[in-house]
Amino acid sequence: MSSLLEIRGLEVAYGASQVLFGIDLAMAEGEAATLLGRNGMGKTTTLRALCGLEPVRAGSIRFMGEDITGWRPDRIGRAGIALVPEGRQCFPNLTVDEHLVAFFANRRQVAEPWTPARVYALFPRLAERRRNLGNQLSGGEQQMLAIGRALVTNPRLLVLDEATEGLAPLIRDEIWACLSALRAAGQSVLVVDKYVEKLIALADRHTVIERGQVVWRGSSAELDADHGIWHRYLGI
Amino acid sequence: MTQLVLEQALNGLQFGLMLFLLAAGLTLVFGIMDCINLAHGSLYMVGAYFVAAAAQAADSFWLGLGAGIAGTAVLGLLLELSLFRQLYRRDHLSQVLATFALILIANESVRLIWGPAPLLLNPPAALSGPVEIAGFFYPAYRLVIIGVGLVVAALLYLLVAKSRIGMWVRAGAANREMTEALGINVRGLFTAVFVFGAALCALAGGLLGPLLAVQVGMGESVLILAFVVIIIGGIGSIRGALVGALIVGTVDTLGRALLPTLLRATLPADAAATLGPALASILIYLLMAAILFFKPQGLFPARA
Amino acid sequence: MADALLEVRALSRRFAAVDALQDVNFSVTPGEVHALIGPNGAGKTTFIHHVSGALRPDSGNIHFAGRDVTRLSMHERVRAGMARSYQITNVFAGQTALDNVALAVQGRPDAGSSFGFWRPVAAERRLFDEASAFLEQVGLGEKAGQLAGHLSHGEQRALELAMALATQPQLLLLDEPMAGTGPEESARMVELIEHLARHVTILLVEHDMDAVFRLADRISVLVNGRLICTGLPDEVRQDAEVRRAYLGDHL
Amino acid sequence: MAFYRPARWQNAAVIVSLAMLIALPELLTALDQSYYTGFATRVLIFALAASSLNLVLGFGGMVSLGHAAFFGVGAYVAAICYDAGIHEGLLVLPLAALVAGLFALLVGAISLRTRGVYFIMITLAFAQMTYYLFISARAWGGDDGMPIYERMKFAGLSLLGDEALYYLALGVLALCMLLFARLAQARFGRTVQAIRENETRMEALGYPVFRYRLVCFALGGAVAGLAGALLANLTGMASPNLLQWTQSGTLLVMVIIGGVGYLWGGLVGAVVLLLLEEFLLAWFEHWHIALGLLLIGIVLFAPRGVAALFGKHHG
Amino acid sequence: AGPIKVGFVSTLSGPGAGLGVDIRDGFNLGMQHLGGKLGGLPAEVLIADDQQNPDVAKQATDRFLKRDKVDFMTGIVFSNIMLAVGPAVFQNQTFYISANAGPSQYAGEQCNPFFFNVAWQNDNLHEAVGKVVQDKGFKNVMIVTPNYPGGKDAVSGFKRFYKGKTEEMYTKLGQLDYAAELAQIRAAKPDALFFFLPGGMGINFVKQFVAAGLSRDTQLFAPGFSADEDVIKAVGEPMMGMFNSSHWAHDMDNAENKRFVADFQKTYGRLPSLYASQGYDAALMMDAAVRDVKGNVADKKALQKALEAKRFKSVRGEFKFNSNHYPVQNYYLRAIGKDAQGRVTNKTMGTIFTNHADAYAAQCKMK
Ligand SMILES: Nc1ncnc2c1ncn2[C@@H]1O[C@H](COP(=O)(O)OP(=O)(O)OP(=O)(O)O)[C@@H](O)[C@H]1O
Ligand SMILES: Nc1ncnc2c1ncn2[C@@H]1O[C@H](COP(=O)(O)OP(=O)(O)OP(=O)(O)O)[C@@H](O)[C@H]1O
Ligand SMILES: [Mg+2]
Ligand SMILES: [Mg+2]
Repeated sequence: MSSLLEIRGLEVAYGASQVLFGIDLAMAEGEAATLLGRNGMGKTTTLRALCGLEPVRAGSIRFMGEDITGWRPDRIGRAGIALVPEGRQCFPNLTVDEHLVAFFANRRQVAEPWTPARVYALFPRLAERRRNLGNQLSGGEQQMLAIGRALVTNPRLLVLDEATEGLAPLIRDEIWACLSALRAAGQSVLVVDKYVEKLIALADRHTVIERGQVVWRGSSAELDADHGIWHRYLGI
Repeated sequence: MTQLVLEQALNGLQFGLMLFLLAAGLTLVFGIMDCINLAHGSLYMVGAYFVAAAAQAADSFWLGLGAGIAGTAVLGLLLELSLFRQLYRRDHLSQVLATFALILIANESVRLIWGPAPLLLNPPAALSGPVEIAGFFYPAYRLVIIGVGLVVAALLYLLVAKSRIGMWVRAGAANREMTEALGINVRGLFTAVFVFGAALCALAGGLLGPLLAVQVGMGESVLILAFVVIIIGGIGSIRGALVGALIVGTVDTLGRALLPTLLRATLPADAAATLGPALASILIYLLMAAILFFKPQGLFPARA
Repeated sequence: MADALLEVRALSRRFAAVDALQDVNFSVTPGEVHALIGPNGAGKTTFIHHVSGALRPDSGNIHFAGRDVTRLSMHERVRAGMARSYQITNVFAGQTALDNVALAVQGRPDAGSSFGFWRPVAAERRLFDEASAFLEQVGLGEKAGQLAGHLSHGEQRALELAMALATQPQLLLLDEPMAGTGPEESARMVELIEHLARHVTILLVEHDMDAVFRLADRISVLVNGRLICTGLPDEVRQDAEVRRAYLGDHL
Repeated sequence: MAFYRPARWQNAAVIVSLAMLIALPELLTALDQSYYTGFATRVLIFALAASSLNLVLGFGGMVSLGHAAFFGVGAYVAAICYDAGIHEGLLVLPLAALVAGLFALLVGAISLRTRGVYFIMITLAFAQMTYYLFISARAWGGDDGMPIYERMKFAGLSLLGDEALYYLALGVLALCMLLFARLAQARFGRTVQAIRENETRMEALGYPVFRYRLVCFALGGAVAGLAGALLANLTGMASPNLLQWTQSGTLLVMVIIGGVGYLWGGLVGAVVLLLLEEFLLAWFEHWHIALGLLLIGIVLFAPRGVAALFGKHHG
Repeated sequence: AGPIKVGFVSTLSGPGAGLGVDIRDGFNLGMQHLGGKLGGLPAEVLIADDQQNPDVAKQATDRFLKRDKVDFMTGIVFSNIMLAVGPAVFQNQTFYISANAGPSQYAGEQCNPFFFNVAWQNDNLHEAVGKVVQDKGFKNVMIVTPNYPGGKDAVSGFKRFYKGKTEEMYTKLGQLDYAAELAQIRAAKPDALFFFLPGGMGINFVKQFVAAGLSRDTQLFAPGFSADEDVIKAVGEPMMGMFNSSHWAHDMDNAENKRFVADFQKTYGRLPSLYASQGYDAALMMDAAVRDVKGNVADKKALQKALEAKRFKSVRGEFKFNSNHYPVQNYYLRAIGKDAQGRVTNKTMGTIFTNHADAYAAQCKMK
């Protein structure tokens, strides 16, 4: 198993207030990993730093064996990391169709790439709204679009930050099913979400952070077995 | 009479397309990248000066036009790299201040280099006279402007609304961070758009120079008109800029042509003589205020 | 139902090609917590927008506390006793928590006119005393002096509630108050809403079914702009159509 | 941005500056530089105009590019009054403020339906209309403007000497600044500041947002009118140039230089810009280049304005 | 006493800058010819830009009057600016030698002992055109001018000497495009057209007029400044054949003018315009008067007498001052054509008025 992602001693600060104090995280190609923790513990910050959206104060990030620390976000994006951001961030001035057409890319020459058509097949609701602008969608529709937009870049690593937020139960199930399918097809994913049971079923490895530090790390079986961790670090 | 109406309609079209040429670059930078560029008019002025100077040196209008456009594009590149790059992220007020400053600098520099007197820029001899169409004469050069305006409109529409580059630019304008995270080099893209906008300015300046005066301060009066156009059309919409330009062109032309006569028929001669021209000169502003009153986002709001 | 607090009759709204709301009849009785659920894009937020006055219907009308408010603007409806929280957190980030709530208090009709040009607000004790009380009520008493932008997500949602409460509404419109909160904070939010429900009527939009079934007295289900059923939680849970369209195997 | 709260040292600073300003004309006369009394009066008047724009822009969040219209209308009211034989400042000044304020009310009522750049442009459009109307209005001198051959009186006292007008301008400015300072911390000021930050939220708290913005806009217009009337008396004329969009731009530049939303922003900006103009001009024929570079420097290195360098926003 | 100080306020930036710069350069050339002295005394010229803004002009004037305590003021191009600064200058009892602006107010009721105009009264050039158009027998004349008082003054000046049928067309001040007007002109088929469109407006108008093919049927007339060397430089060949009126021309045959034109070209690399000639004359006029009072510029009465006496040789030949301190002089007809070297330039065709005064002098009761 080759190493896909390796984060070492990551520290990030917003101005004077430091948020991450040395996060370590590693993923192998084809793996699904999660990042868990309560509100405000630094999950989003970790993902943003990974995508080059926050400057790294200390530590390093290696992706596909290359040191990508300090790269500009677009370069990281082209290297194969795609983000489904917290809060969806659809473009208000692009139609649904344009969201998918504009960012479609198959840089790795995948045999069966994600195309706009495939995304529409996954979320028929989006197909019905293809002429709507990004801000003319319901919250849930925006979430679907954000996932679709990341998929059409055909990334090596798909990063999802609270991608099920605001989705109806049925759709949420669909997303989980879709992630499992992606996973089965060999797509590497890094997920932040609050539905721990679902994550245990989906992912191989879990990292729990608390106040910007890793406090627990282990496999799905270990996490499933120890509900003390759930209670202590996740407030469940 | 029909001939006069026809000619005035053609004039409206021509004035509208001329405004469109000016507004086109502005829509790109202002409407799409959301950067208020008051110095747009200055680029237009500098473009016209470059074209005029080059045309004089080369003794050919077309060579001058090419060289002037290239020169303005280079200037645009330098400006973008040194200043505008910092401005995109700032609020509108900072943009207003910085580009207002650019106007001051540009006007003064042009005066320093070329002196205060207007520069000579004549159309190519072949186009300098009128041509006959359907029994009446119309300046050939104005027909060229109509043609170029239509071509630029079509190209821009395809580029912005239909091409992936256009989508990236719009996405980058709305949410730069996210666009970058999706693998698009927004910085480079914006530079390219700005340079393109500057080249459009020079095209407009070079083409309009033979019709209008190439002089210091030519940018400001035009700038306001261009703003009016894109505001009426709805900021960020190429279609809106075109429609807005045509509306302004037509209304202004017809207003000037008809209002005095109309008022003379209805009002006492004295009142008509003062009111007519006064009304005609504020007509487009009235129009803009009225349109914004009913459609506060312009006719074709790009972002509903 | 003559004694309904909110009564919506035959409300319809179309966005270009989308029928966001079609002939919706809906009522909220005083004192209840009425949940509105439905798939994404069903029109829930749109519905809330119409009730609160942010959008105008194509047809239909809205009665509130016995009065036709269809033509009233948002602030007039607030003054009539409606308050809302937003699906996306919407507080004054640069102001302290206390100032946020004080603004809400100041906006109330009984707090006097806001066309005061001379007397500093800081001197108005009453405003701040009352604001503090509302902060206490949502458990933010300690954070009064903090900038709202520096509060955690869950705290901001609570602050938002405090602001809504400070307008002393008869009806509180809550659009996804649990969105983006972790399990712990969700639980706290549920408790808070439960507590508030004793004083004020609530219309709740939420995708968190645990919360909905715990809080709601009645539930309505909106699908594709149509209201497909209204009833007690158990009835809704059993409804085959609701299961197919929305709940799936949940619960 | 937080609500405006004055810094602690501010009161002391204000008293010291006021004392210095009161002594200034004496000092200038002693130095045989009485020309600068007129110049200082100008600075005070522009400080007033810029501060009135700062009320609209900094506190109300309305970026108006047509503020010069109200400034100019105030000047014309003064000139028309002179023409009509009304020479009493106690009458002229309130009248100028009233007319300019009412005009602003009208413009605001239409413009405030729009937002953002559309608002910038519609205010500009109204200013342009006013400009063209005054240019073609023969009765009011058209392009030549309207002269005021003799300054108004104030409470029966002559303002003929530059000093008298200076003190009048200083008094009006001080009163207006006091009003603004109080207003910024009073209910109205807080309301408009909150609206600046988040309009829909205020609407959802039951505030009739439109009304507050309109009143703020009209108040700004009225004070600008006051400044215009003073300026007309200083220069001895009302000219359509006062209504030109570049004049609005200059006022805007003053506010931005000084610091948007800082009580003293407009004032500081006016002082800085006019001093620069006065002294750069003397040194360098092409001083616009220097000024332009300086402004760009401010944008890049002191984006929140000069006032921000001295005072903190959060009290 | 210190040097003789001259405050020169003019439009040196913005669209009207060309005019102010010409006046300045003419004035400076005059000073150079005088060896930097006025009346044999050392002199200092202070220059300020009014940005074509009356308010700015007023400030600059105040500075010169009160801070620098100048003995003469000059330079202003535009009447509205002159009217703005006039009162302050006169109140200060400083002599203003206008090198261009000639408002009717100062020619008539508001004439002032401290105001001298060494150029022309605003209406004069329009009157001259009206006379030519009348004399040449045109019957159907169109007038194009911006909708502002200056424009309306031009119309009345023109009509003072042209008695035939006219149609007036008012445009927006600062208008760029004249297509609509041109279409109407084409429809109206006038045999002559007189336009008063200062600055860039005039340039645009002429270019578009010729491009529209109207010059074949309609003869163009303009006041001299709309057809001067600066305008010709910007428009070029299309200007050919246009008639205009002026009190000066660069080909005028007198020694002073020959020296002036030659040196101006040598120093500044361009042909002088009538503005330059007026600036030059202003310098000569100050020099002669200072010499006359033997440097005692504090004696205002004597200085006024000396100025009125006009003891200098103007580049435009003979002229004298009227009771209102405006010139009584000849006005010439010029036509634009190619000169011997093939340059497009003005050529003097004849005299329109001899010893022509303005229409307002009668209303002037000079104190
Ligand atoms: N732009 C910012 N400026 C200052 N502090 C910030 C900023 N963004 C986040 N923070 C702070 O950093 C900490 C970590 O935030 P982060 O968003 O990474 O948390 P999270 O684990 O993703 O939480 P959640 O579950 O609520 O999304 C929080 O305390 C937050 O208040
Ligand atoms: N301004 C608009 N223009 C066009 N369509 C719109 C607009 N606003 C909303 N819609 C459409 O109306 C439908 C209802 O949207 P709404 O936001 O009310 O859904 P919702 O029930 O709140 O969904 P969610 O649970 O995902 O938030 C959606 O399909 C959306 O695409
Ligand atoms: Mg997060
Ligand atoms: Mg919703």
